Amino acid sequence: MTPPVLTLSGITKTFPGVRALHNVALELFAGQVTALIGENGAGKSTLVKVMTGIYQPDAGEITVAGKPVTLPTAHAAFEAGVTAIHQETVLFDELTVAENIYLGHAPRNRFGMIDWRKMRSEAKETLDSMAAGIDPDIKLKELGIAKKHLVAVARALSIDAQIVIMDEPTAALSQKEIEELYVLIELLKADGKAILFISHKFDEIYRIADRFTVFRDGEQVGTGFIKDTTQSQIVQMMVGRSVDHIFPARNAVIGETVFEAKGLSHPTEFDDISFSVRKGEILGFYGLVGAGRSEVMQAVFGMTTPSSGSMTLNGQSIAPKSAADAVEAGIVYVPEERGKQGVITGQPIFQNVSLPSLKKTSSNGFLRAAQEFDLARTYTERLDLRASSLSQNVSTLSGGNQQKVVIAKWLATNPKLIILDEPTKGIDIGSKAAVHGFMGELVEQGLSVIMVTSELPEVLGMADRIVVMREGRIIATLDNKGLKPETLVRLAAGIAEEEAA
Amino acid sequence: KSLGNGFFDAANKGAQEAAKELGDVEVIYTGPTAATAEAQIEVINSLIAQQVDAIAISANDPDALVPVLKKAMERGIKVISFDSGVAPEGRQVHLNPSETNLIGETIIKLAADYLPDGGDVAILSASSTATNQNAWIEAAKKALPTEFPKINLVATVYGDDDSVKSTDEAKGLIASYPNLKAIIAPTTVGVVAAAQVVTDMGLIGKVNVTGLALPSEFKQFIDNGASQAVALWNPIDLGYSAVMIADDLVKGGEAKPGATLAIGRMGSITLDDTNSAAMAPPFTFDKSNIEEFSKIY
Amino acid sequence: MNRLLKHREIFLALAILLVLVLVTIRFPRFAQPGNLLTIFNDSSILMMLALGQMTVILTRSIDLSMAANLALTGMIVAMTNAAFPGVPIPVLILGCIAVGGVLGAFNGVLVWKLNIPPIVVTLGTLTIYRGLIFVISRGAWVNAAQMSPDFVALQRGAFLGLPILSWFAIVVALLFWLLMTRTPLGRSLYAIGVNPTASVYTGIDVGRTKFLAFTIAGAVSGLAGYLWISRYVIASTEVASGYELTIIAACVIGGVSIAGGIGTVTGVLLGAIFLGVINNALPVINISPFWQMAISGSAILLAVILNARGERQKGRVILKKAEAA
Amino acid sequence: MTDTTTRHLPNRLDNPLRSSILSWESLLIAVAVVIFIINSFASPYFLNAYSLSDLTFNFTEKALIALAMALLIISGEIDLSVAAIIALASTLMGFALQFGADTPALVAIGIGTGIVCGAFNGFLVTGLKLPSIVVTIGTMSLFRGISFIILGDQSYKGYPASFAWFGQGYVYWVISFELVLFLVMAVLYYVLLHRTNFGRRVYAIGNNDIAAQFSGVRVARTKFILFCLTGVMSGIAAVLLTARLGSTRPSIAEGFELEAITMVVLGGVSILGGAGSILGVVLAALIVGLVTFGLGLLNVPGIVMTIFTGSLLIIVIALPILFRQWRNRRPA
Ligand SMILES: Nc1ncnc2c1ncn2[C@@H]1O[C@H](COP(=O)(O)OP(=O)(O)OP(=O)(O)O)[C@@H](O)[C@H]1O
Ligand SMILES: Nc1ncnc2c1ncn2[C@@H]1O[C@H](COP(=O)(O)OP(=O)(O)OP(=O)(O)O)[C@@H](O)[C@H]1O
Ligand SMILES: [Mg+2]
Ligand SMILES: [Mg+2]
Repeated sequence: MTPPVLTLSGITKTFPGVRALHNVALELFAGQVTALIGENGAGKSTLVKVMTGIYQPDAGEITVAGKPVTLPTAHAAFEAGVTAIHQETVLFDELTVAENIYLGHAPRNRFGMIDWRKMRSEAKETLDSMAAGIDPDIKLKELGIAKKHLVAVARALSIDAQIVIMDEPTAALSQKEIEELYVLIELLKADGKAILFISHKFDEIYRIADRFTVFRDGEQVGTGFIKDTTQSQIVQMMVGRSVDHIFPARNAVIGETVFEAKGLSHPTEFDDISFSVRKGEILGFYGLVGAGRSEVMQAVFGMTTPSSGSMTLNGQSIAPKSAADAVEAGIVYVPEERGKQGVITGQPIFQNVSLPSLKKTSSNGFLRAAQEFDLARTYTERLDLRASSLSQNVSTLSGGNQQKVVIAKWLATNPKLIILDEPTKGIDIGSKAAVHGFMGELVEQGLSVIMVTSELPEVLGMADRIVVMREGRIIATLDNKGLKPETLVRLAAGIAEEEAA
Repeated sequence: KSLGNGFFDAANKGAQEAAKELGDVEVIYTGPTAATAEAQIEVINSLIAQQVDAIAISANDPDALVPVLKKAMERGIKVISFDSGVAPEGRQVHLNPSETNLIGETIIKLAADYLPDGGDVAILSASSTATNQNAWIEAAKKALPTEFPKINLVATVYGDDDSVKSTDEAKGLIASYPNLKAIIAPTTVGVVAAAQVVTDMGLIGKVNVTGLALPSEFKQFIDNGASQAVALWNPIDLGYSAVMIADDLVKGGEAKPGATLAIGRMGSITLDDTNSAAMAPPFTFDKSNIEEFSKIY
Repeated sequence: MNRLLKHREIFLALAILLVLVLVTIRFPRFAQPGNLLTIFNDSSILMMLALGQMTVILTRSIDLSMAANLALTGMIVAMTNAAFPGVPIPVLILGCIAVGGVLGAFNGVLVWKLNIPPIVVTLGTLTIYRGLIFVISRGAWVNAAQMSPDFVALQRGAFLGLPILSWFAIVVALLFWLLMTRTPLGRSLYAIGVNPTASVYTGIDVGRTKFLAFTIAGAVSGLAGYLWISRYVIASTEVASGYELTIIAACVIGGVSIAGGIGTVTGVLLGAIFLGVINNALPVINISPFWQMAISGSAILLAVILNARGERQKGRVILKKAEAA
Repeated sequence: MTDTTTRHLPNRLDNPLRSSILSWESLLIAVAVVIFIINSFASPYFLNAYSLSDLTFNFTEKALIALAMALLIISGEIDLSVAAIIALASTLMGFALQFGADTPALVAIGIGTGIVCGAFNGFLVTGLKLPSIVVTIGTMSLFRGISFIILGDQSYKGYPASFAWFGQGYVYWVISFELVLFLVMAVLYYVLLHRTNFGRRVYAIGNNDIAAQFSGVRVARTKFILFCLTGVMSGIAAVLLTARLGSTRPSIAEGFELEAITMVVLGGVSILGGAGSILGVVLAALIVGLVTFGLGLLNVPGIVMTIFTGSLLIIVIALPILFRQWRNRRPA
């Protein structure tokens, strides 16, 4: 058979405190789709960045078409024939769609100047071939998230590369757009390109992939042909253990309603959101990425003001105008973007923990260090935080431990309702279990929890009731008893509706 | 006032000459680069700390320097101002380069001489806080109705001894007063800027620039006709006299109204009731003599 | 109206037009072509400098040292001219661009290789460059009499009825327009400002691009150094002192976002002309020139507020109906 | 997990003494001492109570502003309008003087103007969410511009002697009122920044204002207060400077803003926010004062001194970075 177009061997990459990749190998073949599979944080995206010259591996070798290459810059990767659709949209809001597609490899005229006309017509061609329906002349910021993703796809296609990498390209796309993407992938295959396809969705993988490689905790644990392997075999490789044991048993007593939202609306982000949470309950919010769950939660937390609707906490009507108001009322929020919104990375653990509770640890507005340390120690130890001292800088902690700092910070304020937005995103398996265990504990103590998650097992394993959101609206509120995963997926993706229509 | 200004470099020449003549005197020539009072105060503070015997200063602001100069006098330092003066309570003697009224008259006369039929003129001054300029302009205005009835003073603007600002102001004058016949700039920075503007706008022969100018800096504008004549006193003599007076005070001379102080080769001066004294009348430069003087200062 | 605000340039042009009309009502001579050309000529140096500054601001940086660079280069060229009147002016101009470029590159290296925040670097070099002027000139001014006639005359000559100084501005503006819209470097400047992380992903060397931006700003400052000195025919330590903020003001009024990534050549040119018009109009309509500062301050504030309205994140459009609307 | 008290987290591992010896402040102290020694050798006039007292006038007003500016910069904002606030405050004081305002009224007007200007800046930045650097470039022209409109080419003078005392008076022997006020303020700001909840929140905001907001800190309110504080300090500086000069011109205090910012940055405050100390700023003010006065004694023109301060600024910031780069390169 034909030799691989691209070979990786012995690739190792460590970040301060995290070993993202350890001695991994990967082969990609012309005209074939290889699926890269692994849990969150397994190292998939890191590998993509190594292959595209954004990260330099600590060790290992990359061979393209039999020749070893080094990829010191993104440009070098592009010259070597590697192109990628990255997981996070790496695009430019203020530039036009056409330019987003061609930045860095724009067509030039004979004076070496950028040929805008050619660029626009080529961009239009590419976009039309994808049936994207996007005008290449408008600024990117005018597009919604799904369309932006299509632009990212178009960008990758505009580079005439032998190797195309797609890191969760379908995460933000609707079913219709996904179908169109499949068609494109078939075309690329037929063109003889080697494709690396990363996805968490098994149906897609089985539909389009030829081969697979599985990563677990930064190591390569398996590889083979899709047609020879069953789904459960792959899951076994991914997780390394039986999935059922991850979630703690729930034995909280569910009491009366603590928080209720009625008809919350926002001009552009969500509409008519009503739900309630009871004492001791975990309310799951499920939906595809971009469904608007974070926005709803941030409205509850006072970060954005809804245009209409009302909220009550313990029977009293509240209208938080800022996060400070919400915290005072007893609502806290563990945000999705940990590094940006959750922890203050330049500061030590104890200062992060005490920040919202400074009133408690100080006297007349003056700091008292001993009290602060006591407070921080009490809550971080309860969460089994792994750190060397309370003065350690939060930036030096691993993701899971940073998450614990955020949770500790909020527990110290004695909240009534705690909202966790993607609490286990990017957290390793061990910490994940700890966070899940801890959530169980919180509800046992009588707190109410809202958990926003995009992971099916998590929401099925943890939630008492599940709210499903799609495109800024609540589609259904379900009791988590004997729920089938497919039901949730259908609701979230709007598939049932489309079939009916 | 500020370092780098050709006028004071020339004054320094005279000061050094006086120091050589006196033998036991050392002159420190210093100042800020920006013509601001704050900067000048810092310089004075360091001079006080060096326990100099006397300070001779051309002030950037007559009032703002008073407190610090008072402090200097309290510490036993003799303070005289020259050129641009300090308010009387901030110095012992003020040495006017020339008689105020005389200067005022001269600058108007320079314009009037070339305007036999009269016409509009405007003044471009240095900063609004410069005492000497203000006094000259006052004197000029006083002389107008009686001696130069045909001359019509339309505006007085300030260029802050900054070449850009002076340029802008000169342009503004020309734009606003189409019948302007002369610009009088009693400041060495302003007069150059105004002459350059007149040259650039092709108004040579239409608008005459005059005022107080250093011959070395101004020669080309006499040559090209942008200006018929300018005047100035001799900065070298001024620096020389300032040092002589300071020396006199240090050696026990007393500064009180009516007193007469000797100033070496310049003879002597008599203080008026504000302890000010004036030197020679300003000297006029025109095509006939500019060549010669531009080599001196 | 809203659409209008979106097009900052049109809005700014209208604002300029309004000022012109208002002034002309009171003073018809103001709008004569001759005077308008004068305003353009008077704004020329500011235009060039503001274009240089825009290059830097686009990359989320700022250059506070441009005016000091201008003054230092200006002093060097003035002294050279005074000492060697025989050196042809084009050589001097190229020399100015080179010297200015080197001074700018020094900023750039500190930002690129040592990662010192641009505002700190240029705050430091601003004082250093100014101090150096004094050191090389020993405080002495170079005045008109010491400069050669060619040196002073060049920019005053006319070509097709327009002073050469204006032609300098036009050529520089054209070059910048080409740079910004037609070259990969120009597009990289924008990309870095819009999204630095994504720029890395696209293969742009962020540090090197910033370095080039500073170098370009420096080269422009150098060119402006010659033009300034020969225009005001005096070189001193205080030349253009405080002018750095006027340059930034022209950019801001012209719609350049201080957060980077947004700004056009046309906008910046209009911003500089706006200040020039105000400058010229005040004395003409007999408003005391003392009003000028407050007016340009208000113009800056107004410009930022309007720009911010235009740039404000609309938030994500998640609802289908909202997206359609 | 209920009983995981197995691990005990210590408060800190490093030795506080050791880390304070290796700190930025000790570097600054060393620099200050070196300059002091050089000065006393270079000029025979330096070591003299009167000289040293005069020296303090060179920096106290700017340093007072630098104290508040430090907090503002730590919070991630900046105020370029401080010198213009001085001009406006001084102008309004002089204006009131024409109507016979007495010393307490003058001081109240000076400080009041500072508060109003600071609040205006604060409103534009926090209320309208505009970048502080552009806003304050704008208000810098606006405030000083108003002074020019009011005062034009005139100047105010004739401040009462009791007022002049603020800028010229001595509390005891050669210890000036300005110096005492600066030291008192330095202590107050030290306590405010390093010992109160407010100060802690300022650091949090400067490190990451989004996360701070997500942690329940009232970011906009805190920044607003900081702008007001900077305004107040500029108002106080206006009182001192006006009293010291005994007159007001609209061009008063030109260029103070960059000098105050230089002190702040030299004092180890990160221009990007989140780090810095009051001690550092005080030391930096002292260093700037020592350098300028020492060179002044040698009759070095002020403009040449700026080469020293400018280089000091870049070198002091670059050294730790170079050191880190060198250390990082070694093991690789
Ligand atoms: N720049 C970085 N600095 C520190 N740690 C990092 C960095 N980038 C990734 N990591 C860590 O490396 C590990 C692998 O991350 P990576 O993004 O490759 O996972 P992934 O398999 O793509 O997960 P997902 O399915 O969630 O996208 C994670 O533990 C992550 O926290
Ligand atoms: N219009 C958009 N432009 C750019 N990025 C977007 C847009 N919409 C969503 N995103 C990105 O997609 C991600 C999720 O969006 P959002 O928070 O709105 O959805 P969500 O339903 O709350 O999903 P999640 O549970 O993953 O947070 C975020 O990281 C956000 O940055
Ligand atoms: Mg990933
Ligand atoms: Mg979200």
